Amino acid sequence: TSNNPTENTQVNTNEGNDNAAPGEKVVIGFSAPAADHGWIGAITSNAKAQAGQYSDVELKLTEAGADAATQRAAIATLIAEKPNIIVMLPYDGKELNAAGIQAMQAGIPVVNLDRAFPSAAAYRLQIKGDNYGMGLAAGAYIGAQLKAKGVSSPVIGEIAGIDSLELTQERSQGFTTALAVYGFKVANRRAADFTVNGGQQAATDLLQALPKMDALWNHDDDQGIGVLAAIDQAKRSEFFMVGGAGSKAAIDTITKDDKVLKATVTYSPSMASSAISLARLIAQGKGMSDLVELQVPKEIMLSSETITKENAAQYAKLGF
Amino acid sequence: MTAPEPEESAVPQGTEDQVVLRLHDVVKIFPGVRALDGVQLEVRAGEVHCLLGQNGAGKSTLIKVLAGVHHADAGEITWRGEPFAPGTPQAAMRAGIATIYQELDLVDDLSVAENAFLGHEPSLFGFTRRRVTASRTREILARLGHAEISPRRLVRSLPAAAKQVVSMARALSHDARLIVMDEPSAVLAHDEVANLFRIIRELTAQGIAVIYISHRLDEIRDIGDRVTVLKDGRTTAANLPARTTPTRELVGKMTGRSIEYVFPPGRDAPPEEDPLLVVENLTRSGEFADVSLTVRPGEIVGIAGLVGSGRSELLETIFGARRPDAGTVKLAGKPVRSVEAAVRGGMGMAPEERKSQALLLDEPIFKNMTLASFTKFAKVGFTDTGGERAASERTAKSLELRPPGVIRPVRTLSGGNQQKVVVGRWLLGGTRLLLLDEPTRGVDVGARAELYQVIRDLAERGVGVLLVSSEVPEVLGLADRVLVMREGHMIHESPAAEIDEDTVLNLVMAGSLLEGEPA
Amino acid sequence: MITETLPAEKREPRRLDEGTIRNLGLIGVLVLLVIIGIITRPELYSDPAWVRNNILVILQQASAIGVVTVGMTFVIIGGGIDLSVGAIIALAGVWCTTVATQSFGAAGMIFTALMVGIGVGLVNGLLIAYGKLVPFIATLAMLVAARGLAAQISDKQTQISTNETINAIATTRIFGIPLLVYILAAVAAAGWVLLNRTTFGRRTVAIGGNEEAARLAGINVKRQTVLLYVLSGLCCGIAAIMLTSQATSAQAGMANLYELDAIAAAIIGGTLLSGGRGTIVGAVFGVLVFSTITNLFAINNLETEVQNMVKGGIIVAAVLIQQFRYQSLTQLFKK
Amino acid sequence: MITETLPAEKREPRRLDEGTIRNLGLIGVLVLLVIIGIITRPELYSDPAWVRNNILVILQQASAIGVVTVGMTFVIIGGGIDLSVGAIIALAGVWCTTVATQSFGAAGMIFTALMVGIGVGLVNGLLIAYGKLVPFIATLAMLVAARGLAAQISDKQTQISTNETINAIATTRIFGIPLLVYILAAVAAAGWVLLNRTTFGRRTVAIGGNEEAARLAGINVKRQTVLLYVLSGLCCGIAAIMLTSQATSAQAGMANLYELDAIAAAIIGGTLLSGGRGTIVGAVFGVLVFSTITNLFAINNLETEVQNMVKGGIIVAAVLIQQFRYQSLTQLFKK
Ligand SMILES: Nc1ncnc2c1ncn2[C@@H]1O[C@H](COP(=O)(O)OP(=O)(O)OP(=O)(O)O)[C@@H](O)[C@H]1O
Ligand SMILES: Nc1ncnc2c1ncn2[C@@H]1O[C@H](COP(=O)(O)OP(=O)(O)OP(=O)(O)O)[C@@H](O)[C@H]1O
Ligand SMILES: [Mg+2]
Ligand SMILES: [Mg+2]
Repeated sequence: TSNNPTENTQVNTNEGNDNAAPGEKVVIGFSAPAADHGWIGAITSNAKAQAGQYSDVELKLTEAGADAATQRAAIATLIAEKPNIIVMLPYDGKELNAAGIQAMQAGIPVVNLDRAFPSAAAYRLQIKGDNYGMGLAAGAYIGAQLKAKGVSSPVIGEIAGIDSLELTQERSQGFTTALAVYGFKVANRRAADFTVNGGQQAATDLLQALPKMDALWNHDDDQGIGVLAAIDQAKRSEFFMVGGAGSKAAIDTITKDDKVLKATVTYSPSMASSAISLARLIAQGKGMSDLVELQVPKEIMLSSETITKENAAQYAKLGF
Repeated sequence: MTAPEPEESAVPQGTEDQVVLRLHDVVKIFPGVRALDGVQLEVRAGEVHCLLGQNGAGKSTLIKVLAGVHHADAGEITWRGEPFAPGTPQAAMRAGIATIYQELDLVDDLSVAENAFLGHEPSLFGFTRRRVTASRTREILARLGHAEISPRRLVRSLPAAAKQVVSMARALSHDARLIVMDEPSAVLAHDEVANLFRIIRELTAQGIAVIYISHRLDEIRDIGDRVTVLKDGRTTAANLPARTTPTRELVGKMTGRSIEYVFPPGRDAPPEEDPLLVVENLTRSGEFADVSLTVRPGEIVGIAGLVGSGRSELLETIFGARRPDAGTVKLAGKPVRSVEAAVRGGMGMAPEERKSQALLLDEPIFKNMTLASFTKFAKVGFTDTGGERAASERTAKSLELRPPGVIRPVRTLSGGNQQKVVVGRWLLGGTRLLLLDEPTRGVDVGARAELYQVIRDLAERGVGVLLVSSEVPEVLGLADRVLVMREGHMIHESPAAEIDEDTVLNLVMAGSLLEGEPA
Repeated sequence: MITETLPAEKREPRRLDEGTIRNLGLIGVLVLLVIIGIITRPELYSDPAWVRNNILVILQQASAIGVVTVGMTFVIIGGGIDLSVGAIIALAGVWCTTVATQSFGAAGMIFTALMVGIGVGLVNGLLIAYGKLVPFIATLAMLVAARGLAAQISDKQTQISTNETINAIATTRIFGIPLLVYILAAVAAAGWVLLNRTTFGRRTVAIGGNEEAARLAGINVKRQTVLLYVLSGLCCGIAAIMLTSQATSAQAGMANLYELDAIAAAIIGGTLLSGGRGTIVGAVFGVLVFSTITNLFAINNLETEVQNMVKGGIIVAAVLIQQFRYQSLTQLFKK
Repeated sequence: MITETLPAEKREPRRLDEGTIRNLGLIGVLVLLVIIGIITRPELYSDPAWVRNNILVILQQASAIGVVTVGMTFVIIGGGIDLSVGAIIALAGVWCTTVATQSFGAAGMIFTALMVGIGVGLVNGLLIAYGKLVPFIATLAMLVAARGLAAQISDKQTQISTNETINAIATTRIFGIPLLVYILAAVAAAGWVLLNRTTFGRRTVAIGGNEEAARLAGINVKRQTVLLYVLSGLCCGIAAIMLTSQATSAQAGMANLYELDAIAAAIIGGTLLSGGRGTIVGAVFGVLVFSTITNLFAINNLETEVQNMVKGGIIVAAVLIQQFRYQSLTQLFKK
């Protein structure tokens, strides 16, 4: 997150990559939910920036509006325009499954971004973040730190994103599972709404409910700005906090090490850049040059990495 | 029909220095209606100028043009020697014209004082000066003879009569040279009217002109100096002397015909039959107590009483719209506990406030007329609008609804014609017992005579009628039996033939029969 | 005299009532939107097959929200408001796609969705009519509670519908027209008849126009109020099936903010928010305007933020166009 | 005569007006919520420092939405509704945290936020008063457009406020009480004075209670309407600063659904949705009830879906309690 949009994108500049040579012209249809949130905003800007790197790619943005139904409409319109390939970050994988199938049946390959379609017939390539893995990573980090400190029955807080989203559920499940390994559990969990204000409000409530706390995981660095503000406002510092997604602001804070935020687990919007690159290859029938296979594989899952003060410099360029 | 012949008196003839307001050929057109179609009017300083006309003649429209609410489409208005065309109500008020409108124009959730000074509040840098406002309101109220109304009280909690006083207080709060009163007496009781007249006389003594609109000819004779008569938006007679012009002439100018009688001639007592409505010991605490009465088929029972004596509440309770604390209501032997049961049993009620209690103003006339009976026209839930219209048209014709036709929205009808629609609703429904609460309020002389005839005809056909009216002559002239209510108690009952107006008035006010009268 | 000043009704030029004029205005807005589409994307509009398909897409998108709007229109005409429609859809959708319900097959699922809709509507109606709660508050509370219950039932997971019959509703076409469009047409037609030709409709207008007058005319206002919310709930149940079929799944967050869309469409279609007046045809046109706007944005690849800015402007323009037509037409009739 | 039927006020037992009774009801609801808190988490409530802090937290959480609700209460009393409050906050928040604006320092940021609020409110008011748009539609269009513009300006990113003065607003305490709480108190007090002691307030009641009467009394209804929306916009501007300071950042999605919360709080506080009646004190109590509920859920670690179900129930219960108290009290006074 930054106030200057130009710093905000992660692109592969393709230096020294054979696949980068211009090929036949590719029209990529792109659809992602309306962005009022940094991460989704970064997804769209990354896609645009990556497409800008190729002289042979034309990106057709059809933003999906406020809900799954609107996105279905947008996809229907997009299909009618017959792009070579569609990259879609669905509102909800299950709800948009039918739309994926419809596109595939119309002969347009679909690259599913982030939120999986249940049916394999609905996509050609799936690039997923690992929500469950994110929870696992956060839980493992917190567990290890607390164990190292010798805290026996720690008070652990959790601030989730929008609770009705499945990805939120997956993150929380991963978190609980990883903590269970250490015999720890979550003392209080508040759901926010992926906005800074939501994060601030939820954190204020959580801090009030837990007068003493040892560790806190916040699912999303964007709402984390609000969470950190709430912690400052409550003048609390007896615990440490782990973030989620890996925003630029979060990485900066971790590097400076002047706040309770000590680590964040990644869920990078750079996947949109990768999706555009791979969509182009699929449309042109090319494979990934490091793989032996002639075509792009069917599924790619990003790993969720843990950024701490020690490795922050390395990840700085991936911050959004 | 031909246009009315120009009368010599239609030519304004006041001496110039006396005349403060002059209207010449004023025209106001609403979509589909020429509400004003060449009005002449001339008002002198210090006089009470009465406007007479049937419902829908254009009286209210005329005063709204004066008040800056409507803008005349043609014609000239001269106010104190200058051409006058107020663009807004505020402009008219600044020019010294204050208006008491026909419909109550108060804000329920403001206090009496705030209502009186609404729009020109005494204030300092935008802050209301509450003490000043209250004391000035108190002065005006005292002048109006109603010092008991607290300026701080919310208007919502006042009875209708007190609201009318507040409307008057608002008019007096302006430094007005002309006060226009549109049927101010319609919601006032007998003694209140006398009070109103006292105030009007005070005003005119100070040289303030008053335009006074009323359907009650006796009032006009009492207070008025000169009369201008409107018919269908035109002046048919101007500047008639209020006291001496014969009633026949006034009515003739208004209606274009002569009305031979006001009340239908007396009739024989209805046959003794088992009562249709039996009310026993009905009580609602704070409103009325221990009321028992009966109404037989074909009988008209009138209830006299002052405003605030609890008659409306009694009617609404009989109708099932309010739950009694004690007592029973039986219609043809069956208890009535809800409005639906009452309507199903053949009871109908024309409530006191037709606009808020009876009408769907934006719906066509016929849908208003069949509001209580459309289910009867319907077949398996599907409405029969054709049948409803035909039936409504017949009823409208029998009530002489003006303008004719049942498709226009009720909102565009004048007050008296709206009342006919409400009565018509129950004529359509095969009603056996009709409860009428102030049925002729705001209804013109001609229509009033028609309504009386309609009520009588209903009774002749065997319908029982329970009539509440603040006009004693109406009760006496129409009813077979008269009940008198005072402060929630039924204090007297006698056949109409055996009681006269003075006796009723005395009962109503003092609660006792005149000395020397047999009980 | 009267005959002179007032032309008798038969001789009066057949006057268009305000409702009709508003609808004409909305058709004008629709035409305008299509013209903008043609100007901005002539190459698409030059393909008749695409145009035909595009119309069907617009109609299909309007179908579920259209059904909800019909119910909402009744509630608003009756003097109420229903903020819980989106939540009812979510609850009905989630309930009818639980593993247990799906085991009863398509009929069981449809029955469940409709029953949930009717049931929640009934609770709304009872709270408002007998509990004397303001409709805004009662249905807002229901919004919150029903979404919560939907999340509870679905365990916050998206529930996939494996029922082929249900899923086929969205894909079936009859004479080339999607079944969903027929459903909207049927609901709208039924709504029109109900409002304009039945005692139920008359009572609705009566209680919304003047509740006290309706009560004193012997209409059971409370029962009618309850029925209106039940009707709205029923429409939500139908819409839940339609949306579930379109998404082949249901979820606690589905039909988000449908309440605002439905109310907006009803009002744009000429329904008075204060009750007593409104038309079904207008409401359906209102929905069509909204889905045509969305379609226009999609074919022009507008970014969401630009979309939103333009959409706000179009809504304002649409209402102004209606008003303009109305005034100019009444001007005409004055002469 | 009126004297006889109207008991003179002096002799009347000092009657509590409906507003006061409602407020008593809301205090009852608040007490009830606290009692539930004490019962469920006695160990927390046994620590006086925690209790004191908890009260401040509840007040602080209520502060921004409370300010918005004061403006909303005026609009509703005046017969309107403002659905765009959340969007105005987002636009004002985003605008005042752009790099360019931040370069003017805290004063520049506050000025910008207030000006954006006033400006958008002005557009709302003009559309409604002079464009004759229904308030629901006009402000809904503004909601959509302003959020779109906010997304455009912020490029959909969260904008961090680097201004220490602004950020300090949320952390400053005076005599141990957060500055934010003082701001709410000041706005509420100013609102109370404005509503009850100025011509502006009295005219607001007049145009909402009986627009025709207000017009006939010479009040400039259109100008008053415009001013009401400007006032609401101004409150949103203030709230934008408060929220930006609390979150040390602003983003296009901030203050999501504040419109519903503010309207609900106003109505629960006794404001008539149809206009003409309402109290500032009640509205603030309404906000406090909502933030106390949230607090109660947090200290009991309720899951979101259970929270929502319970919240719906509590809203209904709160309104029923008010009604119960009102009826029983009037019963009492009847005797
Ligand atoms: N706003 C309006 N729109 C259309 N027609 C109107 C409107 N106001 C009044 N009219 C019509 O203008 C004519 C005059 O009405 P007005 O109210 O002035 O009558 P009135 O003399 O005051 O009658 P009443 O004694 O019943 O009060 C009537 O035919 C009425 O239907
Ligand atoms: N809004 C009100 N608030 C308090 N008391 C009221 C209110 N309206 C009426 N009352 C009281 O109720 C009683 C009956 O009043 P109401 O004016 O309805 O009697 P009424 O006999 O029907 O008069 P009317 O001649 O107007 O028909 C009186 O004691 C009056 O003071
Ligand atoms: Mg009149
Ligand atoms: Mg009465």
